[in-house]
Amino acid sequence: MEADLTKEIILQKSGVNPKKCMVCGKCSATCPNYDAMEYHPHQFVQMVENGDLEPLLQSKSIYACLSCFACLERCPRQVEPAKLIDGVRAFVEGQRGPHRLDPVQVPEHLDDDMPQQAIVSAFRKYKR
Amino acid sequence: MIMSENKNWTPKIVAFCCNWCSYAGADLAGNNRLEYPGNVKIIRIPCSCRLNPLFILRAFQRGADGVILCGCHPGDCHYSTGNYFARRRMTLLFSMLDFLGIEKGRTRVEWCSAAEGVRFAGIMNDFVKQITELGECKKLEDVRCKTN
Amino acid sequence: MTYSYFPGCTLKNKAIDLDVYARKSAEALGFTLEEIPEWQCCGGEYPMAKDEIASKLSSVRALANARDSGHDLVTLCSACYNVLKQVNNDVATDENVAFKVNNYLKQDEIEYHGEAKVVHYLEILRDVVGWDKVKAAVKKPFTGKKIGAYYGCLLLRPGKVLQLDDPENPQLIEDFIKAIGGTPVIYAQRNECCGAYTMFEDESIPKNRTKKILSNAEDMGADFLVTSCPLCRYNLIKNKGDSKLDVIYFTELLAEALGLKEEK
Amino acid sequence: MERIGVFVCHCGTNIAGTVDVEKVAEELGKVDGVVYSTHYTYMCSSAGQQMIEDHIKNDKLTGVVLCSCSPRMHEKTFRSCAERAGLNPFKVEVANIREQTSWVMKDMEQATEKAIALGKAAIAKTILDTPLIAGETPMTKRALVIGGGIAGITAALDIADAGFPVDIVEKDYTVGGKMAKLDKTFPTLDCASCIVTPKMTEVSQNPNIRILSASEVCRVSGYIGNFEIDIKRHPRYVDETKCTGCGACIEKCPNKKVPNSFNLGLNNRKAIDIPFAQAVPKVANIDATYCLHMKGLANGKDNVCGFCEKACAAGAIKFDQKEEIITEKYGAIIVATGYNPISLEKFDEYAYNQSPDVVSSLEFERLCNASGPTNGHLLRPSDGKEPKTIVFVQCVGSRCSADSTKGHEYCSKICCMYTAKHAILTRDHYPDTNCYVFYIDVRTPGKLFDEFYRRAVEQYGVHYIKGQVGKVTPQSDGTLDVQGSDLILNKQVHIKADMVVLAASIEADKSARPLATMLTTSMDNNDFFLEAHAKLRPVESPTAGIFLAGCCQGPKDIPETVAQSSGAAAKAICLLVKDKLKNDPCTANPDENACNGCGQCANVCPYGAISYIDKDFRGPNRTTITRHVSQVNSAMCHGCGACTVACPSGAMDLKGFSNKQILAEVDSVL
Repeated sequence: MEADLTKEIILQKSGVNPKKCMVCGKCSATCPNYDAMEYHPHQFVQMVENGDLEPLLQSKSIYACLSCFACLERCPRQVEPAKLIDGVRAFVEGQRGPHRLDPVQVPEHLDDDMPQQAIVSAFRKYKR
Repeated sequence: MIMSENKNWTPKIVAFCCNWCSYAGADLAGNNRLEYPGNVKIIRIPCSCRLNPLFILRAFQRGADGVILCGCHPGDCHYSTGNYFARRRMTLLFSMLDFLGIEKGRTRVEWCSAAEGVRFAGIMNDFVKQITELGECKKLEDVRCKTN
Repeated sequence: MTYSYFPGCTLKNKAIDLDVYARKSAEALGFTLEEIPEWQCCGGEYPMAKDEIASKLSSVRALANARDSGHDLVTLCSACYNVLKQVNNDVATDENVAFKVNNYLKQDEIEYHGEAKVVHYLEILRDVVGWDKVKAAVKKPFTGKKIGAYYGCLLLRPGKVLQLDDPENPQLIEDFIKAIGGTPVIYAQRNECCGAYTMFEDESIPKNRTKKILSNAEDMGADFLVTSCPLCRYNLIKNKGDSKLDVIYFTELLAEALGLKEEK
Repeated sequence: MERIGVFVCHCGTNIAGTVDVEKVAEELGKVDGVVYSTHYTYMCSSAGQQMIEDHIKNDKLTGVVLCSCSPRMHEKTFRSCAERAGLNPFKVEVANIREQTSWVMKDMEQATEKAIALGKAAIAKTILDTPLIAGETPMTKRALVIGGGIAGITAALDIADAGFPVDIVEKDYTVGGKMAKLDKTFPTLDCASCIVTPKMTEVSQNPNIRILSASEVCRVSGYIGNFEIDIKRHPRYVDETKCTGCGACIEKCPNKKVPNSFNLGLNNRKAIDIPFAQAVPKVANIDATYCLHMKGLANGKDNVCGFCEKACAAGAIKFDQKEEIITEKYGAIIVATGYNPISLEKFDEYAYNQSPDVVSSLEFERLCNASGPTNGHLLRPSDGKEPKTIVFVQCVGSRCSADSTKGHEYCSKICCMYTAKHAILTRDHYPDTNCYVFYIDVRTPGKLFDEFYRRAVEQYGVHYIKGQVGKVTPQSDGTLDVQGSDLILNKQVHIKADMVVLAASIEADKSARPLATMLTTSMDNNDFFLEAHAKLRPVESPTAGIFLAGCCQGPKDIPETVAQSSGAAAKAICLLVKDKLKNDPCTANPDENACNGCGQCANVCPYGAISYIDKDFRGPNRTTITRHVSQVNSAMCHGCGACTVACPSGAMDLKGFSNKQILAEVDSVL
């Protein structure tokens, strides 16, 4: 798919306007899971804006976002990077053939105390 | 395009210019010897917000083919906010005129600063061309207004 | 005072304590939780993408249900609160979402435009019952106990939509702790995420996050933590390592303070 | 019957080269009302002017029309010429047949036709011209300065130097404002106190200046030249005229636990105190909420404490002092209400509410200041130890998007520089203290500003990190875990800091908006006072007679504030030297009989020149009807005409540009 179209879809999905970013780095400063990411929140914003999407689509960083809304809350320009990362993830899941999390894999993760909430949300994140 | 039957017809145009920016811009166009047609008759008003919509209606009743209002650029109004009032009033008036059958192209609001002589002449040339293409405007012409 | 009640998937099962003690305490404090019929799971996580409509429907159905009952919709679980309130806001403010959602709902002959109000149980304690009344009802205060509030991420953010409390300097659970006689311990990581959503992706992430949160709370002198999120509680306990901190549902503490715990 | 004279100018060949001036004069001579029409080479020459004067007298002209160059060029010339001949100057109109006719055309026929049309329009307008007389208003030769910071002080001194009395209204107990709280000033690092306190003393000693401290403006009426202001004087429970500032009362006061607002609450003061050693006026004040005697009085006991009263040899303590309102008249007002740092309550990711070691820059300023709570030793508020690592965070609450609920959209302008200053001072006094500065951009436009910032980096080894701080986590050992981003190294960094200093955004003082409402002057969305023109009238407000100085108009540093204050003072002096104010007579003029008091005109007036009165009119059968009608204060009206169009009943008109006149012009050009 053309990079321009991919960018357009991701922007539409996320509702984010990366042009609002003033590159202050607050999102990456605030991210509690920064070290687990290959590409960091501020890079997502800039890379999507530049159409440099391929590395993001390939990266596991899209699954490292905790959806904790900290960057979204603290961004002084209301760019809402979390929504953009989720937009990229949703795009990747939409393009993927099989589910990222196969239901047969689930039992190996389970234990007696795990709340249903964990499984439900995992399916939501890793489904098509 | 409606071409006038009268071969000698030239459009009649009234330009309302605010004293501080666009009237001075018109003077600058003259200082720089920039040409625009003589059809444009300029009336000086203190501020674009002084332009009562009635003046425009009167111009059309008197047989004007086009009316243009020039004011200071937004934010540069000598009286701070006058051009904003003018913009809002003209938006309403022009849509009413459109409803009456006076084409949108016959009315215009332009911002022109005292330093923009070139822009002023350009606007006027363009507007005269546009009105010439639109042809004569008889819709609101009222003989009663012409005889007094 | 009666409220529509959305328990959510976990409260009927793994987090039964959160549910049972909430109902008991509610009765003691003079309000009733009326479980809405045929509720479905909220989905556990708010779907952020603009084009995810179907995954918002279960929430919308619950909201429409609450609207029809004429009561505000109460939740206990942070995730349910977050999802329901954000979805409600979407339907109320985003015409596109509202249009598409109502397209789906046509089959069930429901129309919904965000009329319901979503409240958290703690909000009722604060705004309707009032801390003074809670305090007066306490029989076994947690005097001398240093309790850390763990808000996590879902209860407070996004602040613009949830508007429960100041997302950076919340007072809600601290006031609750004071009301039941304890001493709140403020620690900075109380509103940082525990990372539980990523437990299927990489177990080290929630582990690291838990360590950071618990060590900060312990460092600032907390005896135990209180939370309203089953997922946070599960994660913090599972990954607590050698930390001594226990994590307890706020409703359990409330019931205990009100002297209702034994009656379970 | 009007008798109009038409004078067509050749302007050498400038006009005559393209316009058939003879024909213009001939055609215009035929117009109804014109009794004389002629043309001449140079109308503006003394011969030309003499010709006009003679004809006004000999032909008994009631109006004069010039067909010449732009009215912007010579309208004044011809109007004074008419005045000399005894004709009202506002009975002169100019048709622009040079700049807007001969110079923009080549075709003589068309140019002549246009010149005739413009001439006819000018004649039509002149016939409808009413003689206007510029009104005069007397000038109250006294200025009011609202705010006693460096802006107010500078303006007051300049006006007083010109010989006019000035009152400074200051809501605090001392003048000096924010500058008196600062330690050093950038980029020269001279001590703020050393330069501002002599100014404060000068103010107190200048016979033309009266300081009204602990006071606020509470009502404004009147207009340029004649403002009438009510000033509320808050009680300080000490007689200003008797107190010598000796401090004996402070020594005796037993209540030491009163938050010291001068030190931003970083330490405590006594219930009776003088803000600081160089305070002006150096008069004690009692904090009534903490004073034991006053608390006793509130509970019906009059024998509690009272040590200060006994200690005061001057008998200045006045526990029964009451709030008092005084009314004064002024000719000009200078607004200098200044700024405040934004409240940091909402930015608790920096843990400002959680740790005393997270401070605002202004608090840091007090911690460095020799008259501050630590006597100038940089010590942590929590444990009084010297900090070894300090993290500075820029842009806290500045540069937020418009839809942000916490901060302001603008750049606060001074933070980059004062942070560099703080870091330099820290590194200079405590070389083994590390300084980190998190920045988005370093903005240092200004004389010697960028050099100063580079000195911080190169000479003092301050670590500048391009990025922001996302979370500050206080630890039990008293350190602060600062989590931030380093965008250049693409890393998330954790710094174990002893102190965090937040560069809090500047915002307009809370008193500014109610004051602007009272003054009927404009404000922008950020509550900064709006200047009359962003480029050409930067020290004036759009409301006549009100001038702006310092941060009330927008964030600025000390030199800019002082420059603007002197500018505002000069503008005020220009006004005060006049005995009478001559008004432009082209002002709005309501027809009371047609006015229905709807209020539309006042809504659009940018100058607050329109008010309403209830006036008695004669009704049918000898009855009296009281009606609410609009009134224009011609001293305040600038003659824009916005109200004339807003008026639904057509009652409002503009002198010199009346509805009838413009309609007549429209009729004539077509």
